[in-house]
Amino acid sequence: MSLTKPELLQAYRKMYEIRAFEERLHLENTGGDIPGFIHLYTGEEAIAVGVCENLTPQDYIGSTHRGHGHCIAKGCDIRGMMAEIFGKETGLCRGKGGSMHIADLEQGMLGANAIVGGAPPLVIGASLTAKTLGNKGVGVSFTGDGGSNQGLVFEAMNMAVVLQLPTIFIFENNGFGEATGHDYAVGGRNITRRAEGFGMPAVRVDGVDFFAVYEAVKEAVQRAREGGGPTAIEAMAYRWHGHFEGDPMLYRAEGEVERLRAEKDPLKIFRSKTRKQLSDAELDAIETEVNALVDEAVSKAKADPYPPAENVLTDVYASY
Amino acid sequence: MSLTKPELLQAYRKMYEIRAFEERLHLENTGGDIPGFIHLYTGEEAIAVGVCENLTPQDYIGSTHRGHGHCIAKGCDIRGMMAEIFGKETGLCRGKGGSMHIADLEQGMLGANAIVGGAPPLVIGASLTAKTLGNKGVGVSFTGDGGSNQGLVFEAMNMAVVLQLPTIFIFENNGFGEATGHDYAVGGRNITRRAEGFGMPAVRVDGVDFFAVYEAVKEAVQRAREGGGPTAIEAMAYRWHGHFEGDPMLYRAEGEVERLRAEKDPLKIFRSKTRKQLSDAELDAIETEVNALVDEAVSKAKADPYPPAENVLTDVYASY
Amino acid sequence: MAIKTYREAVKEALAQEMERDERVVLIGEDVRGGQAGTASPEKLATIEAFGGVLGVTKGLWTQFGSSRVIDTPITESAIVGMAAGAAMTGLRPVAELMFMDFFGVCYDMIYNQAAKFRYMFGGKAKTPLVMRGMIGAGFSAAAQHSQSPYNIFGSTPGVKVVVPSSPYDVKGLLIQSIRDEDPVIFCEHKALYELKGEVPEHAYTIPLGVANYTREGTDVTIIALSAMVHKANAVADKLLKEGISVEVVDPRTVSPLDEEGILESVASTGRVVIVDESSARFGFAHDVAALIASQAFHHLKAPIVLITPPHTPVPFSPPLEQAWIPSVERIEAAVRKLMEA
Amino acid sequence: MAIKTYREAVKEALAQEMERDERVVLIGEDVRGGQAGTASPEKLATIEAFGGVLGVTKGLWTQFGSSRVIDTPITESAIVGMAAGAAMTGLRPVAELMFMDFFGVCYDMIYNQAAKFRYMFGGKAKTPLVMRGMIGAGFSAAAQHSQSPYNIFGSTPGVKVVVPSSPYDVKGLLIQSIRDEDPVIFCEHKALYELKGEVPEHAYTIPLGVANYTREGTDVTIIALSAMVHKANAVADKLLKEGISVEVVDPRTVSPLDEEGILESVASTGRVVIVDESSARFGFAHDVAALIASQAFHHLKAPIVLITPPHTPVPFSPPLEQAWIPSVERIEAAVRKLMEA
Ligand SMILES: Cc1ncc(C[n+]2csc(CCOP(=O)(O)OP(=O)(O)O)c2C)c(N)n1
Ligand SMILES: Cc1ncc(C[n+]2csc(CCOP(=O)(O)OP(=O)(O)O)c2C)c(N)n1
Ligand SMILES: [Mg+2]
Ligand SMILES: [Mg+2]
Repeated sequence: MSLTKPELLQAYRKMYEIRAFEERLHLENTGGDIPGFIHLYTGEEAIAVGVCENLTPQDYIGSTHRGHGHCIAKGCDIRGMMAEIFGKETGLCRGKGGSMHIADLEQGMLGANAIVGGAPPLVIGASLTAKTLGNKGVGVSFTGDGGSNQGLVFEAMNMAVVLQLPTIFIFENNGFGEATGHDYAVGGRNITRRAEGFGMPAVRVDGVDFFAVYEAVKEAVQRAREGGGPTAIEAMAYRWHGHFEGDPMLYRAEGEVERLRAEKDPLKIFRSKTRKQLSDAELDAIETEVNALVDEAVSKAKADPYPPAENVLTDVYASY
Repeated sequence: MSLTKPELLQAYRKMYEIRAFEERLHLENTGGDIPGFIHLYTGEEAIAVGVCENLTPQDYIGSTHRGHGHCIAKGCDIRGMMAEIFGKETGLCRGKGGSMHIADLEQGMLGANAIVGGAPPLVIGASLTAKTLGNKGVGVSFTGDGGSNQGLVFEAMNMAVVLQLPTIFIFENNGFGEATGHDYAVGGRNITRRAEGFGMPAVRVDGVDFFAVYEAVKEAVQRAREGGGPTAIEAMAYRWHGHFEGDPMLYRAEGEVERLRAEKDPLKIFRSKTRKQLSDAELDAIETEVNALVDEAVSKAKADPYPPAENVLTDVYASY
Repeated sequence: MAIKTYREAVKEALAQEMERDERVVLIGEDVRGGQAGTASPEKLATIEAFGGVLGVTKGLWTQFGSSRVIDTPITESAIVGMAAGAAMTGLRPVAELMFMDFFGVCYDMIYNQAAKFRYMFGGKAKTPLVMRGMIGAGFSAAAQHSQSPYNIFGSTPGVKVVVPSSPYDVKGLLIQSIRDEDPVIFCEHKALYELKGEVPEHAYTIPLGVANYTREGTDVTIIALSAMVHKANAVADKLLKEGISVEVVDPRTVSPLDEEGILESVASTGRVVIVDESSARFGFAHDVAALIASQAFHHLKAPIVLITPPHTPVPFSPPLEQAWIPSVERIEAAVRKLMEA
Repeated sequence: MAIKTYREAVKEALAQEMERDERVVLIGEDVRGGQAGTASPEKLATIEAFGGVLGVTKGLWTQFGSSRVIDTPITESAIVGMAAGAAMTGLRPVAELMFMDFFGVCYDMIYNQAAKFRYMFGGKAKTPLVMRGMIGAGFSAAAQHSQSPYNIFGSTPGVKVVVPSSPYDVKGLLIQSIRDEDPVIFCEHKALYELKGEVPEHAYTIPLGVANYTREGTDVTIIALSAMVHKANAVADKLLKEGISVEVVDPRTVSPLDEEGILESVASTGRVVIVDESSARFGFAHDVAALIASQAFHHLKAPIVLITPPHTPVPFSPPLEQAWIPSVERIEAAVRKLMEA
C-alpha cells in the first residue's frame, strides 16, 4: 500500500464527510426544508475520494446531477455546499445554482451538471487548457452508467483520444440510470469495452473499494500527466438511495439496500483494509469531528439569509 | 457466387448509372449550371450497390451529403434526381431539396442528409417501424468515416443494440472527411472495432469489391430480418473527386487518383470478377444505354421549368 | 363531467389514442421504468416503477406492453431521431423529452430533420411525431430544468408548438397533436400537473391554432399561455370587482398562432399586456407584440406591455426564482397602469 | 486605409489576437485541414489544405502551429464543449461551427452550459469563448446550410450575439468578442465574405451593444443586420434621390442590443421597417418591434413593418430561394407605403 497514514486518514475523512453530508441531507429533505431535487451519493464514496486523492487543486473535475460527493472529495467547503443546497446567499454559488450546480473553480471543481453527460465535453476542455499551458494538469469527468449512453460522452472520448488529452473518464456504474438497469441501457453491457473501442486504455474496478479506485486512477493520472493521453475507468458500485429523494425504488430487490449497507459499505471496507494502519478510535474521532462539522453546516445554512431579490439581475451582462 | 446473371447485370447497371451520373455532374458543374454544393460518389459505387441489391422497396435507407449513389442504388429515378439537382420543378423534391436532400419515400429512400451523422437516428426509426409492424423490413444507414465520430451515430448504434432493431450501419470509409484523414479523426483508428464495443457484430470489407460488400450485407440483412438485431459494416473505399466540387485536394498524393482509377475501380474489378458470367459486349451495351439515359436526364433537366415562386409557400402548414 | 388532473388528462389522451390507433407508440427514458432492475423477475415483469419521472405515463405499459411503450437509454438524439424516422415510415410516435430544457442535446433531429422533411422533400413526406416534455419554473429545479423554450420551437418552420393551460385543453390538444400529420412539440408545464378541471371521458380534439378566451372583457387584453393564463385570470377576476374589464386570451398553440383571435380582442380593447415565461428576448411576448404592432396598430390606445422574466438563467433559490417568474403583481400593476394612461 | 475583404478582416482579427494573447486558440473541423492526408509527409507538414471550408483561417496554422490551430473530428458537441471547458479554465478559445445551422447537434454546450456558468455559479466563473460560424441564404445551399439562427442564440440569456455587416465591423467586433469575458456567438454571413471595405491594419475594437447608423435620415428608420444592411442602404440611396430620407440602423450585435440607438432613431422618424433574415416568427424583427411598441409607441406614426422570410425552410431552387430572402423590392415598397400612410 503506497499511502501514508495521514493520507489514509484524509481519505477516510473525505469519505465520511460525504456519508455524513448525504445522510443528513436525506433527513433534512424528509423534513421538507430543501428546495428542488436532491440526488444522494451514499454508497459511492470510494469512487469520488479514490479519484480525487490523486488530484491537486490545479486538476479539474466535472461532475453530474449526483455531485455532492465529487464536490466534497475535490475540496469544496461543506458549509458553502450546505448553504447552497438550502438556497442561501452564503452558498458556494450564492444560492443561484443549488444542489445540481455546485461549482468551485478555485478548487478545480467545474460544476455539478444537471445535463446527463454534460461534464465530459467540458472536462476535455480543461484538459486542453492543461495541455496547451503545459502545466501537467489533468481533467477528470464523472459520468453514470446511464449517462455513458449519451452522445456527448462518446464525442468527448473520441476527441480526447484524437488530441491525446490528459483526461480520465470515470464511469460510475451504480447499476441504474433512474429506474433503468445498466444491463438494459448499455449496448454490449460493458462500458469498459465500449470505451476501449475509442482507442484508450480502459479498466473496470471495484468501486466500493477505495484502494482499487485509487490505484487505477493513479496509473491513469500518471499516464495523462506524462502525455500518454486519456483513460477510461468504470467503477462498479451501488446506489443506496432512490434516484432522487422520493423514489420508492420499486425496481429493486427487497432487502437489497440493507444487504449493500452491510456488505458493500465503502467505509466499512476501508476500515477492514486498513486495520493494521489505523485504529477504530482514530477513525471514530474523525467521524465525531465530521458530524460536528455537518451539524454546524446545517444550522448555519438554516440560519443564513436568502439572497435579496435584486440579485436576480447580478452575474449576467443584461440589466433587464 | 450466389447471384444470377440478371442480378449481376443489374448490379453492373446500377454501378454504371452512378458512375455516369456523377462524372456527368462533374462536367456540368464545371460548366457552372448547377446551383449549390455537389459531392460526388465516384469510386464508391460498389458500396451503395452492394448494399441495395440486398434490399426491397419496403426496406429503408438513410443517406449522407454524398447521396447520389445511394439514391440511384435504391431505385430513385435518374431523371427526377437530375432535375432536382438542377433545381427544377420536375425534380424528385420539386426543386425544394437539391443535391443534399434528395428523397423518395416510395423507393424506401429517406433522404440524403446534409447533417453529418443525421441518417442513423432516422434509420433506427425506420427499423423500429419494421419491428413494430412485424413486416421483416430493415433499415440501412450510410455514414462516412468522418461522420462516424458524430454523437448521433454512437447513440443510434447503442439504441439499435438495446432495442435489437433490424438496422445495418454502413460506414463508408473513403479515407477522408473533407480534408482530414480517417487515421487522424477516428479514435482507435478502427471504426469496426469501435462499433463492436456497442455490442453488435461488425466487419470490415473491401468497399471497391461489390461482392465483398454484397455478401457481408446479405448476412447482416438476413440476421436483421430474423430478429437478430443490428450489424455494422465498414467498407473501405476511395473518393476520387474532391470533398466537394472545387476542392483542389492538396492533401492527397500526386498521382493517387490516377492510380485509384486504374487499380481500385469498382467497375473494372466487377468486370474482372465476372469475366466467366458476363461478356464485355453485354456490359458495354449497358453502358451505352445508361449513357443515353443520363444524356436525356441532363437535357430534360436543363429544359424543364423552375418551380414558380409561389411554391415557396406550399408543402408547409404556414401561409405567410 | 369528470374532474381530472392535468396529469390524468395527458395520460388519458395517450391511452385513448394508443387504443384507437396501434401505430401510436411511446418512446422515452423510463416511460415505463424498471427494466433490468434487481427486483424479482416476477415483480419486474409487472411493475412500472416510474411511468415517466413524473408518473404521467404510468399504467400505459401494463395496458399496451413493451412494443408500444418503449424505454430507452439516456440518449435524446436517438430518441427524437428514432421517433422522426418511425414517423416518416408509418408509425405515429410520441417521444418524451422529460424536460424541454434538454432540447440542446437533440434539437437537430427536429430543427434540421423532422420539421423540414415535408417541405424539403417537396411535399412527399409526412412526419406525424409528437415530442412531449415539461417546461416551466417554480420548483427550484434550477437553471437547467426550469426553462420554457417554446419560443425557440416556435421559430422553427414546419413544426407545430402546443402549450396547453388546462386539463380540458391538454387532453383535446394532445389527441389532435397525435393525429396531426406534422411534427408537434407539446409543452406541459410542471406547475399544472396537479391542476384539476372538467375533462370529458371520450376522446375529443381541439384544433391547433384556435385561441381560447378564458375571460371576456372590454378594457384590456391579456395574452398569456400555460401557467401564465391562471395568473392572468386571477388578475381579471380581481379587477372586475373594481370595474376594470379584462379579457384573457390563451392562444393555446404557439404555432400555428390564432392571429385573428388575438387581433380581434386587441381591436376591441386597444390595450395589451402579454405575459410570457419563455424569454426576455425573442420570446412569445415579442412575437405577439410584433404581430399587433404591425397588424393592429391603429387600434392601440397605449404601448404594448410585455411581462417576461429577466434576461437571465433561472436562479435556484426560492426568493430569486419567485422574483424571476412573471408575477400576478406585475400583471395587475401593468393593467392598472394601462387604465390610467 | 487598406481595402480588405470581410474574409480577410476575420482572419486578420484572429491573427492579431492570437499574436497578442497566447491563450487564444482555434478549434474546429479543418480549421487547418489536411491532417493525415495521403500527400507526402513533407507536403503534409506544410499545407493547410482547407483553412476552414471557406478558407477563412487559412494561413493561421502556418503562423501559430498545431497547438493553437486545432483540427478536430466531426463532433460539434465536443468542439463547443471543449471550448467552453477550456474557456472556464484559462484559455480563450475560438470554436468554429462552420455553418450555424449545425447548432442543433451541440447547442446544449452553449444553452445549458457556457451561457449559464457565470450566473449559475454565482459570478464565480467566466467563459470567454467565441463560437464562429456562417449564416445566411443565397447560395442554394438548401434547407440545412442556409439558416440564420441568431434569433435563437439571442433568446439565450448569458450569451452575446454578434452579426456584423462590413469588413470594418467584422474585424473590430471579432477582436472585442475574443476579449470579452462572456461567451459570444459570432455570425458571419456567407454572402459578405467577398465584400470589400476599409479595414485598418492595427487591432481595434468595436464595443458590443453599439449600433451603427449606416445612413442618416429623417422620414423612415430601417433596422437591419448583416447582409440585410446592404439592401437597406441600397433602398435608402435610391429613395434619397426622390426626396425620401431613410435612416438605416445596423445594431451590429443582437445581444446586447443598443436599445437607445434604435429608439432614438424611431423617435426622430416615427416610421419603422425591420428587415431580418432570421425567421418569420420569433425573429429579430419581432424582438425589435416589441421593443419599439413598448418603449416608443407614442413616437410611432404608422404600423411597424416587418420584412422577413416566409415561415418555411429555405428552399433550394434559385427562384424559390430568391423569393424566400427579403428583397430590396420588398423593402422599397414598404418604405414607400409608409410614406403614403
Ligand atoms: C440530457 C439529460 N437527459 C435526461 C436527464 C434526466 N436524468 C437525470 S439523472 C438521470 C439518470 C442518470 O443515470 P446515471 O448516469 O446512471 O447516473 P446516476 O443517477 O446513477 O448517478 C436522468 C435520466 C437529464 N438530466 N439530462
Ligand atoms: C453536423 C455537420 N458537421 C459538419 C458538416 C460539414 N461537412 C459536410 S461533409 C463533411 C465531411 C464528411 O466526411 P465523411 O463522413 O467521411 O463523408 P465523405 O464526405 O467522405 O463521404 C463535413 C465535415 C456537416 N454538414 N454537418
Ligand atoms: Mg447510474
Ligand atoms: Mg469520408
